[in-house]
Amino acid sequence: MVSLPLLLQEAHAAYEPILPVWILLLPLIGAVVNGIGAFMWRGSKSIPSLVGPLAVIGAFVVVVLNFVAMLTAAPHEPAIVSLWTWMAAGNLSVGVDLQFDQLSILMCLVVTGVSSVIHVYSIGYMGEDPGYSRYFAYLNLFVFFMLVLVLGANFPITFVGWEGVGLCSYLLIGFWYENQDFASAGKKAFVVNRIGDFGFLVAMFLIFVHFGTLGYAQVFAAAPATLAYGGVVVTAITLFLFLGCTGKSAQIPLYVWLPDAMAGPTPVSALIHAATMVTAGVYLVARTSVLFAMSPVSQAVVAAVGAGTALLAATIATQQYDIKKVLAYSTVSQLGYMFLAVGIGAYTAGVFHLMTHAFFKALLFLGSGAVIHAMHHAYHEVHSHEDPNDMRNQGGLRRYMPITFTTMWVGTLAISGIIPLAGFFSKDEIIWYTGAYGYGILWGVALVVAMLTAGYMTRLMVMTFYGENRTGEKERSHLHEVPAVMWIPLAILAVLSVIGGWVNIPDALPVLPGVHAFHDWLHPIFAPARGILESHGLQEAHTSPIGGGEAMWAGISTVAAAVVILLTFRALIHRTWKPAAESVDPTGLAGVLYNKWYVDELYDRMIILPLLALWRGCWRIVDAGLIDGSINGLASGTRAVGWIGSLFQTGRVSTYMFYFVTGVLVILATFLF
Amino acid sequence: MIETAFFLLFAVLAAGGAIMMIASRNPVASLLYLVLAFFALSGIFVLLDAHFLAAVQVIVYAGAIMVLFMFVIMLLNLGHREDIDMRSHLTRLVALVVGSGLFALIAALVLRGEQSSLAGDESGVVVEAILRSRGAVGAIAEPLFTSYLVPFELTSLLLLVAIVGAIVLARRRAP
Amino acid sequence: MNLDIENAALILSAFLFAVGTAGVLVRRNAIIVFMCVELMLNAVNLTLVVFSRSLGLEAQVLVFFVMAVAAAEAAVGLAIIIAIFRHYEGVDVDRFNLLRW
Amino acid sequence: MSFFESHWVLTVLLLLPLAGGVACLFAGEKDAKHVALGTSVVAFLISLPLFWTFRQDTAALQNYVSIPWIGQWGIGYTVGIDGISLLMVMLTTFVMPMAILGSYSYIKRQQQSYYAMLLILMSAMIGVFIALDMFLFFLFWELMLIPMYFLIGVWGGERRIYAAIKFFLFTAVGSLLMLVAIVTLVYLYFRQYGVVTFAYNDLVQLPIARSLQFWLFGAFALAFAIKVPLFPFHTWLPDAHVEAPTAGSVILAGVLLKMGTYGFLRFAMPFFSFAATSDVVVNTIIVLSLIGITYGAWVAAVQPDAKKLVAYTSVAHLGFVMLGLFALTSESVQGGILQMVNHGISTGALFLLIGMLYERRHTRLIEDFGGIAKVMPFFAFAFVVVALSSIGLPGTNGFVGEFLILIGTFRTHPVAATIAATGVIFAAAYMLPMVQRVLYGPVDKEENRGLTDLSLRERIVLLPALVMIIVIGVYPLPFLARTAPSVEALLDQIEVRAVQAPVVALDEDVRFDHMLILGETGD
Repeated sequence: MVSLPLLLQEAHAAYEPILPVWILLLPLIGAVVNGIGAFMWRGSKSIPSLVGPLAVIGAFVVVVLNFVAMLTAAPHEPAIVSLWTWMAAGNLSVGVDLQFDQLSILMCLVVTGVSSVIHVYSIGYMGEDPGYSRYFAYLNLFVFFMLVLVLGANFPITFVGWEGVGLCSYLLIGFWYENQDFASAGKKAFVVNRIGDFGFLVAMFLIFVHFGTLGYAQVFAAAPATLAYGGVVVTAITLFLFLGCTGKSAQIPLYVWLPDAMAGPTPVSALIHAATMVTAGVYLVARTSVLFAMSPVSQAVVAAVGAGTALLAATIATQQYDIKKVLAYSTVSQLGYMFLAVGIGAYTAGVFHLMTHAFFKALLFLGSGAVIHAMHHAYHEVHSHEDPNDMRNQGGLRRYMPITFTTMWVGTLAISGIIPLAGFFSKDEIIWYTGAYGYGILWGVALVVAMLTAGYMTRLMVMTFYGENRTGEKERSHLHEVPAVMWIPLAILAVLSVIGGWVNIPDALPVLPGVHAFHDWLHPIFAPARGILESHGLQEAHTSPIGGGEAMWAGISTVAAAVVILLTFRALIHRTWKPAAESVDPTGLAGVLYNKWYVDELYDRMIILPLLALWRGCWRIVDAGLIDGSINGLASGTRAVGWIGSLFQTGRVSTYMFYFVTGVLVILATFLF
Repeated sequence: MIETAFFLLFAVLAAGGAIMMIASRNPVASLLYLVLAFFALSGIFVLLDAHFLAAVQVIVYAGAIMVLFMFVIMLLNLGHREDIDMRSHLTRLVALVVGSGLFALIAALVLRGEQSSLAGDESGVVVEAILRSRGAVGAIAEPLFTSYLVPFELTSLLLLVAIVGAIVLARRRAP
Repeated sequence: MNLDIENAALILSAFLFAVGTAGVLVRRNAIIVFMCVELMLNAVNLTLVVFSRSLGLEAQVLVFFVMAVAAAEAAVGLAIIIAIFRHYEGVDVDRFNLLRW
Repeated sequence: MSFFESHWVLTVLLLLPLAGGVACLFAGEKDAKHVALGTSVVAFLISLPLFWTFRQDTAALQNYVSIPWIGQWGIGYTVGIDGISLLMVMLTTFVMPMAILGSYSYIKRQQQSYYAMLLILMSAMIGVFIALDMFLFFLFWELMLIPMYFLIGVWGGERRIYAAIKFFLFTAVGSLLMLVAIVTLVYLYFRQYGVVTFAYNDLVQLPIARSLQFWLFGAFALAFAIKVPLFPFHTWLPDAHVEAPTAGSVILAGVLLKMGTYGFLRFAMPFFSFAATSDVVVNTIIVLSLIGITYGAWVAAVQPDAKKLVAYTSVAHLGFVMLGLFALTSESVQGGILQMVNHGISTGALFLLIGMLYERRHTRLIEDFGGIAKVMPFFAFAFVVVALSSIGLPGTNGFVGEFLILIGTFRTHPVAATIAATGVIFAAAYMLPMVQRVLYGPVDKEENRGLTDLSLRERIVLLPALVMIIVIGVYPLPFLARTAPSVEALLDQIEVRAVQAPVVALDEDVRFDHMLILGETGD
């Protein structure tokens, strides 16, 4: 083994990826071992508990090594590791190439870091599940594909990861496949994602046709010269790419799968449907920032869709009762923020929010997982079939689960943007740049969403942890704090949610020292795109659309968030909820929001049912009727002619003799005349 | 002239026998009319210088084959009048039309062919010469045993097969 | 029109053939039908004999063969009639419709 | 020249299954299957070294031999392979052992003739792929019909007679016209050069008047389009698949359908390059392929019968292949060839899996299952992997083929490629609901509770397919490298011949041209 100092020393000269293959190989090995384990030693818990988390932690360690090496070397060019040629035909040559640069290593850090924590958490959460080994196989496989996604040095390799994580998402959402609804949710996620993947595919085709290559480095280098700024081609490419992103990252119009995806185990929701996979779309836009920067139309679309999704999802989140649904819509909403950021050209801000969001949303989900775990345990003990996810059944849990309670508050404050937690810095940066780059309406939307976020998160906290406990008399005695293997990850993520934002502190803020580490780190990645944007008139205003500087608005938004939290808290703290079984569904505006603006129903009526009818029609009418009908008609026509002919076949010799003689007569007549 | 007279006699006998054969409702009578027709035909053969064939006609056809028919009729006890044997009037009419049509067409062909006839004035001359030099039997034996030897031998095989076939077909199977 | 014996014989043969055909059509008795076929064969024989006078004696050889085949056919045919008679208790050709599937 | 570089390897591959088939007839009822399995495995082992002895640097025909057979008609035993036929032959030898081993417990009556039929079929299929004489090719093409007819008609399901006759009539109708076209080709060659020959290498040099090309191409295309099957000639396929025994379906999907696409590539396109590259033909076939892709997927999505569903997916997949071939770019054609292999493996495996279910439950209706993953975990694992391959998930073989086809097609027909790409959505929309309804959910049928997981034999049957799904998905280069020279040469040849095709017939015998309804026009 090469010792760490030696590695670092070497890295000083020029950055060389350290054990790059192992980053991918370790989770893959973990997946294979656990997968075999799922068949071979089904009862054993120890092997998966060991192999699953260790594989990811090992990958995390290697990533950290690489990060450190890159930190010391500060390369300007991405390091590409070519493993083998994947596809080669005609002009196309796609290699299995991995790209190590500031962006991908950052993503790797987030992915492996959060994954490690969640793997450990899963040991506790999934401990009682019969599919324990299978669970870790899927989870490891997910980490593998996610790393492929972020490390891919060309579009197809990224696409492998892109669809691979979709597969794992599908498998994990439907992990408890015996529940038909859960399996359906997985299927829905996959199919909706496929619509996005279609966009990704077409974008790749367009890129290949115009660039003759699919490698990131080559495409981005050639893009400004090859494509016209604002032209149809680059707009088409980016819009198709963005279609892919809306699928993977749950944006309008393809966000509908994500809330349903909460059917999966909660650590999965934390890892895949909050921290990592769903941010892949943001990553992709950031990765292809050069292309997006060349198309103002696409940028506007991305920003508008992002802001719109943020608002829509936030409104829905205010009226959900399922704790995970609230968090799911919150995730959709926060992803909207990120797209808003990368749409307006504030790529660093988008990636920054991606990272901090990974911390606090993973924390929130794991916290909700702890709640559900406790609730489930309590219900299980008394054989009740109440829904442990429903917040109307919870309440007052702070007495039973103090650690969870505390860490959840950290997450809530972080996502609400309370200074100095992580969410404050990242979200505030997005809001500020939206205004500063002149997107007045979107800026307003972003501010409103920030308020809504603070509101629904406080509602979640109040309903879950405050007030009377609504679990039930017998159940209450079984409520208790989760084991250490679960709360330690919570604590780690809570710490990260606090300090995660400190890598990037704006100069404008008073008191706090300005830190640009994050900006500087990603600068080589986004410099080309920023260059294009700035050469086409992107300017940062020093005041918001309605006046006031960065510091002032940062102050206003954090104070406003705090005020919303306090007001919501005061409004709800004395309110009483009936348990879910006794409640009626809300009506009016609240009912519309509770029913998610009826978007699912709309899709069902407008798209799915007509399509199914069309398909059935194709089968019954076109296939069985028209095509087979005409062919069978031909056959029965032949048969009918044969039947008519058979009437002449009496089987009597004299009849045949008659025909025969008649024939002879005719022949003779032709001789004669 | 006498030949024409004989021809007319035989022709009338043959035609009459044929008509009576299909008109008679008694199979035995039919058969006897047919034999009569065959005898008349044999006479016409003689008139046409086919002496050997005339003999064979009498011996094989009128003699052997017709007796075979008679045997079968008697064996199956069919020697009595059967009314259903004859078909309906409509069928008879159709048969009449078809038969006369056939006759008319063939006759018309014959008569038309007569104008450009292959049978010129010298017809019969060659045959008569051969008959004179080789005799009635020799005239037909010569080609039969030279050019047509193989078909001739095959005929014997055919007859053998027919014998075996007849035995197999007509044999009463053990129940 | 000058009707010499040869042409007259040809017309007679046509007549016999037509009568044989008509007989097959009108009669139901298999044996009589069979006899009609024999008659038709003989009509053909007559034609061949007529032609042998101008075309050579090979035609008479052919007649000889026809007779041989007729003998064989009569043997087999009558055997079949016997077999059918046993099966159907009759020789009515309308009742033999084995050809119809 | 070693065995693997001479024609003997092909000849042995051709004759060995025939011999095995005869041996099966004389083997005992119990032993026939072992004989058949042994024969097919030996054939596979013989074909395996070919993959490496095959020279990748040339487009020339390898293992070529031409021995006169019926000399005065110019018919010879002419066989040889290039990269395309190499993959097809190997696909055949790969699929057959799986099909045979998969029949071990499925077929319970008349085993000798069943396995004999399978092996004769194998010979015929190999013959089709290696024949380079039009007579020989047609002989094998028709020969293959007979065992397949019996496989469906004797060992099939309830409506087996209907399906067998439908299959037979469809295929026979097409091939008759092809025979006419072959004879016309030979006649044209004779008129041009005064030599009667059926040899592929000669006929492919023949200049054919442009307007006549359309007629002859049409005759060939009909035969192949029915076999592929291209929309709207596909309706025999679902019936044949549903009624055929498992091995029949596996072979039908795995190999037989490829004969259509192979025929286009090997015969119809080089012979009649002008017609094959003309806008009207290319657009027609591309439109039909697109209909096949989308329509096949749509109809598949609403099928209640699992086997029928998979049959319709074949229509969609083969639509992709046809799209790739007629986009006429090297990427798309190579992708098409690879997709032929992929489809053979993954759809073959799907049929095997459904057959295994059928053996246990004697039903193929999707609604009769549910929760199978609980009782048959290994089955579920294999089923999911194969289904993912079928819907073209990256990392499996299906993706590589589809990606190459689409990206190549996009270069020449961007709109068509975009429409075809929607196939990836529909693929998920038909496959995943089936996976869900069969594997997932509670075990709510009492009959399903006692199902046993796959036996060792069944796992062995599936294993090669599972391995190849991943191997081709991750490292398809060896396969692409072997087809690359052949495809490049073929595309060049098509291009050159399309340009050189004479506007009118070269000689003055216009009577014949009149007969073929082209006359003095021709542009």
